[in-house]
Amino acid sequence: MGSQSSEKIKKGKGLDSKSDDIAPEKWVEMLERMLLIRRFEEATVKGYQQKKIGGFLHTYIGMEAVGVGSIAHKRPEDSVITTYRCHGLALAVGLSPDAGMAELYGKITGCARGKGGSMHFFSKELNFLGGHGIVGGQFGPGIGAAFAFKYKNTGGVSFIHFGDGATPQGSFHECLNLASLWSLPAIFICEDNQYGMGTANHRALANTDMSQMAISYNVKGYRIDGMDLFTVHHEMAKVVEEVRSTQRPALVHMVTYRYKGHSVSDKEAYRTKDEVQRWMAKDPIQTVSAYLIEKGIRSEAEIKEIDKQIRTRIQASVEFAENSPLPPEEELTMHTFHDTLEA
Amino acid sequence: MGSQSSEKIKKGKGLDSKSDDIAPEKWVEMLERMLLIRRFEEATVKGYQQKKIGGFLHTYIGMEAVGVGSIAHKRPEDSVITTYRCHGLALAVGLSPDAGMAELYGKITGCARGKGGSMHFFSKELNFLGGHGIVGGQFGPGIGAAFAFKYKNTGGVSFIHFGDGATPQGSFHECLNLASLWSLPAIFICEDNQYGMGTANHRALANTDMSQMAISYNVKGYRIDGMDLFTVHHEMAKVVEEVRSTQRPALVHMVTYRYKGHSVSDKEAYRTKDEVQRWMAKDPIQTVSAYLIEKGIRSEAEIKEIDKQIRTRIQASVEFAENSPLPPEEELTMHTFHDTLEA
Amino acid sequence: MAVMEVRTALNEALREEMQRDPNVFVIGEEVAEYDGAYKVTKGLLADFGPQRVYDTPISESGFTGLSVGAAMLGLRPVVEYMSFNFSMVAFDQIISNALKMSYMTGGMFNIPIVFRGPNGAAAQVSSQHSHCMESIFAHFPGCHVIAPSMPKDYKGLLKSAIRSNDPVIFLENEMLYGFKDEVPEGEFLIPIGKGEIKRAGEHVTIIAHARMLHYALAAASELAKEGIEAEVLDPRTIKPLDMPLIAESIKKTNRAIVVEEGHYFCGVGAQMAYEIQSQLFDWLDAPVLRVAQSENPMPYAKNLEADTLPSIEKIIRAAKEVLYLER
Amino acid sequence: MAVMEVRTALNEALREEMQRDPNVFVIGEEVAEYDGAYKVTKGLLADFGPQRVYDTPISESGFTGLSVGAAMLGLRPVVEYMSFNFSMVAFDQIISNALKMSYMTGGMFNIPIVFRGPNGAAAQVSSQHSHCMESIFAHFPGCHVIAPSMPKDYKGLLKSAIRSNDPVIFLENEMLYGFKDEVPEGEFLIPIGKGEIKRAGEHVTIIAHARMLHYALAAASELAKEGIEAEVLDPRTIKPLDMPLIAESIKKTNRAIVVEEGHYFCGVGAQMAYEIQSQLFDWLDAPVLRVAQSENPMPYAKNLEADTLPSIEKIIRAAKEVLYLER
Ligand SMILES: Cc1ncc(C[n+]2csc(CCOP(=O)(O)OP(=O)(O)O)c2C)c(N)n1
Ligand SMILES: Cc1ncc(C[n+]2csc(CCOP(=O)(O)OP(=O)(O)O)c2C)c(N)n1
Ligand SMILES: [Mg+2]
Ligand SMILES: [Mg+2]
Repeated sequence: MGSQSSEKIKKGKGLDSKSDDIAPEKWVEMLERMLLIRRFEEATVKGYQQKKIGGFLHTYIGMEAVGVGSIAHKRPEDSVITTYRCHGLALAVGLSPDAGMAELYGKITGCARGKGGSMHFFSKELNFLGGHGIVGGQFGPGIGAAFAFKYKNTGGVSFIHFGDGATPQGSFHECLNLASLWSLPAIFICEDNQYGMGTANHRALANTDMSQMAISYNVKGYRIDGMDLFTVHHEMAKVVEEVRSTQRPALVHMVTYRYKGHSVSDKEAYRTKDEVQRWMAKDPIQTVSAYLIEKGIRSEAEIKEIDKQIRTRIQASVEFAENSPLPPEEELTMHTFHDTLEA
Repeated sequence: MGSQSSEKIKKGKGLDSKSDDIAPEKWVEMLERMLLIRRFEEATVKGYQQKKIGGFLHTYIGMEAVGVGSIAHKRPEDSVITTYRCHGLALAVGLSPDAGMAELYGKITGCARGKGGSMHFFSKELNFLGGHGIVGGQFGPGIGAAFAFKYKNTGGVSFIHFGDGATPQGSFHECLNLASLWSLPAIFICEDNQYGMGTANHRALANTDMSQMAISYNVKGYRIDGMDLFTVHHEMAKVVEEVRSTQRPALVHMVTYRYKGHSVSDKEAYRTKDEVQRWMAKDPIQTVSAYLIEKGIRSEAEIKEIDKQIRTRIQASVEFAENSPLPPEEELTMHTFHDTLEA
Repeated sequence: MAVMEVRTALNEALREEMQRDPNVFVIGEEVAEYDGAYKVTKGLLADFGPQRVYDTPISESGFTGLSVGAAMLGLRPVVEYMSFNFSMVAFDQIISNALKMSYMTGGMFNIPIVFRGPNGAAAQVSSQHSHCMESIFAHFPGCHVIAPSMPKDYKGLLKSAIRSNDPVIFLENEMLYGFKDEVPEGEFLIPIGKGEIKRAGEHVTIIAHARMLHYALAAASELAKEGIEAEVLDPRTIKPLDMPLIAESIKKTNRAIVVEEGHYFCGVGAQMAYEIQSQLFDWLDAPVLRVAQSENPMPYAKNLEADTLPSIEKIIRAAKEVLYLER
Repeated sequence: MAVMEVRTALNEALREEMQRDPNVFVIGEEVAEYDGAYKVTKGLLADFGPQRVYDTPISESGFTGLSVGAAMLGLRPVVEYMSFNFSMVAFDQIISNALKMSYMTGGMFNIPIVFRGPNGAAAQVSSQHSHCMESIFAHFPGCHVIAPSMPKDYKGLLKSAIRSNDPVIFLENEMLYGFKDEVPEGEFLIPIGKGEIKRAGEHVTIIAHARMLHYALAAASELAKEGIEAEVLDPRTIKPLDMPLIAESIKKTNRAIVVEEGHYFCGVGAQMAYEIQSQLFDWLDAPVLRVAQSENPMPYAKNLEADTLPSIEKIIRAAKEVLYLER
């Protein structure tokens, strides 16, 4: 049986080259979505510092282009699943910041009625399948969604996001093999932010080019510059289309970075400020803003106004969360089961 | 980080071509070892049918060249670990047929005092680390042995045998990555006998060329005709030497076949008699016998005599097993722990 | 009433439920082309086709996780583990995903999966292949645990399990697959959480499930010869436990022993005994006694295996001890 | 006596044992360069070097299995799980390999591994990150299970665990890592399997371990204000259980409650209660009562999390109930 070799890394070719295959208003929309995520996450850090948010908190700051550029191709019948670092994707998919923030505040109005918390955002309506806390735990449910789409012939595609740290977890390999063996419409999207907690990925992976792992399972592997919204959007358009039409899974290695610590308590001794700065220089929000201004699609003032409105929106969601009630006592054992057995 | 592509399958090039790099008496020794395994396994099937052996019984018949040709390069400081299909390798390593047969008969003289049974042969003396019943369960202990060799700087190499059916198990991938990441002297030897129980490997693996999985972990992958003792011996000489000297793990895909059912109760509806016949035509015992006769190393009569002596040896081991006592009652809870806690 | 083997009763249950609901599918190792390692899924591939019956690679964690996702999207997987020993490599998927999904999503998603397969010791399959998993799964909120003894119970409970909208751990027993008994004709369900008195008696209650129920019945027959009338109670469902039935029996007998095939420490017998002593303290004339495995992994040797497991004799001895007839 | 945090006591134990025996090494996620997710392994890399302290990829099954093999060849791994929730992906390696190896090889190989890490709920980490694993591991023969409460116990027991030639499940508690108390200077060991009376009393025995021991002490202080003298017994080792100490206490108090942080069904409290009622039936003036989690996965919301867990109030209520002061 043959195998396809992985394609070369898709580097940002400069926004000018082919970016006009995206309609100007789509650019604005994606910028707004990235800003929404950024401002939401900034608010969660604040809420955490104020001890209004508990547990672990992992932000998506710096990785917005990966989520927004990929999810731009999600259709309503498609599903998305990811790790505990789930706020960004949930918002990219369309979760209301109110439901997200209220979840973080542990309120009954949260997207999981306050039971899930930061690591477990869910939305059935949006086919957002969570928010999973065990590294590698979401691969199975992710291919299960693809299995269900195929079973019911819905045409859906399953977006499975995961961290670089999850590739040495066995479940990744079991599931990629299963997806290929059974031709399930699933896209495995590695959000390689260079570290799993404090472990640089070359200290965890014998081969840090994850896209090459596609060969073991006879699927196509791609490597994409995840800091460049244009590239992500452009390449993922092709990948999603191909997975949808061929019903063959694909593996996508997104090269990206998280600006903040792994979680809020992380002291970040494993990397230099300088390194962080170098990556922040590629910030997708900055780049896209500059592009829109340069192209005359929006003025600097207009973008400031967008940002201001988004900040207001997030502030409203914080207030919504603050003012929402706690889950009532009867919620305690409720939902342990769906059915009530006759006594 | 680069990766080495897997090498082409090493097909039997005909025994004549380079087989003279093996001393004639080494040929005889390996034939004897293969015959010992074959006759031992035939006796176990008989014992099972007579209900003297219980549990599950998985024979190594047909796969002798893989075990004997590989283990020929094992030094005393090296270790070997494998699956429940462990009798052949245990004998290849040098376990006495008495201790093996007595184990199968559930006697105190068995190599695990009758506690392990068919799936759990062990020998500390020979660094034979078992005999493991959970598919994929031996990878971890296998790399752990390599880890210990490196830790103690003993120069040992860990031979990790496993079935084709174990490659879609996550532990295989976790352990190959770890072994490569930490440069552990371990050889992953896939005994690809075409099936995992009733599942042909193309129904379990999206890519049936296991040697290609080496790429994901930046190690060398080899594919070897496991029915051809010469090729196995010749190629494994190089692999073992390279792993020992470089302290880098390797992945070896041995193409072989089991003549009998998965276990004694298997009805084998998943394959044709014809297919079995085609593989049996490559029988390593037949081929090597013919070669020795052709080369004048041994006459047909001499080989018959060797076989007769081996049959006698195995018969003696059956009698030894039959006549050995059952484990005494005080064995029941003994060995649950090594230490006795003060009461 | 037809007389049939446990495996046939299970096969009928699977067929009826697959017929009834196109979202029910079967997945596991060797369940399709091989007809199942123990032939429980015999003929399903032939009759329902490859869209409903899936042979998997040896990737328990992978296909368990897959089933969780499929269930989240409305399918109803019946997952076969070739044996429940192998559920251990999928343990995290069962515990952290299947059993938590409903709760941690605030009831947004639910997981109608049946995890089934042989549980407990077969014959001489040694330490790694002989686990009884009931107490392990029952420990975690979020699943029902069923372990029947008789063909009719297997059938009626498997049907209920498949219709349940929550995860069900359905434990079969390899040694019982060939056991034959009467099964009602036509459609019937046995509710989850309901035990059954398998033999009435007034001197002592013997609580036992799965293979041990058969041992308990044999012990009761022996005890009867000595004039001791044991009541044999089959909880059938381990969790939730049918405490009303247990209470009713013990209020009559005032003595109980709890038998299980598995390990002793934190076994299901510990929970049952606790429930009994805390709820029925004033009704008990003697402490509840347990029969379980000796404290060692399962050995291969036939004699040691037998010594490890509960036996009819051990049950008889415990019954007499609780009656203060022997000590 | 020095006053130190639990994490420092653990760190000292690791250092002393690594110094004592070159075959002891530490392995796990973030244990080396990051100094441990909870800083238990702080400075070990710096002081012992990369030959003794190993950062792993997120491959719990892989590095657990590796440790089993290393142990078979004479090394003495101390395996850190960043939390015991993640031991579930390595479950099969622990149960089928580590706990079975000595027995199924007829004692030829033994497995001197300590599996350690935080166990139980932290603060609001929700359903997948809050498991108490004591009853799960204790169920299977072949390991000791330790869950200390005080810095000195952590230190003395971790040292004993590392010297044990058998697998030890060593359960720490994230909420206690910062708890400070006196620890004897210099070398000392606390034997596995020995409990300790942490507060003497005569009216009721409260058995509690780990974080719950602290709750039990607080409850006992409250009860004392009402004239109820509770004896607080810390088993320290869950398996083997110190039944002689428990018996001694109950023969004095005639009443017992068992508190555990984890789930209720087949929890360690079930086993303890069973042992008590079967061995001390005639000494008990009331049924043994248990305090454990409510029957649901752990929720994130602070109020629901608190309702799920045992509390000082719940312990007080149970103590009074067992004294028939409240019902
Ligand atoms: C099985 C398991 N092991 C360990 C952890 C603890 N943990 C949480 S996140 C994390 C690092 C994951 O890194 P990566 O996959 O790269 O994702 P990132 O956080 O960088 O997005 C670890 C070790 C876990 N949640 N699950
Ligand atoms: C985790 C696990 N799942 C399932 C089984 C049951 N089982 C035993 S052998 C086997 C087939 C293994 O095939 P392969 O790895 O190719 O080895 P072979 O028997 O062909 O040598 C299966 C499914 C098991 N022992 N462990
Ligand atoms: Mg990462
Ligand atoms: Mg095979």
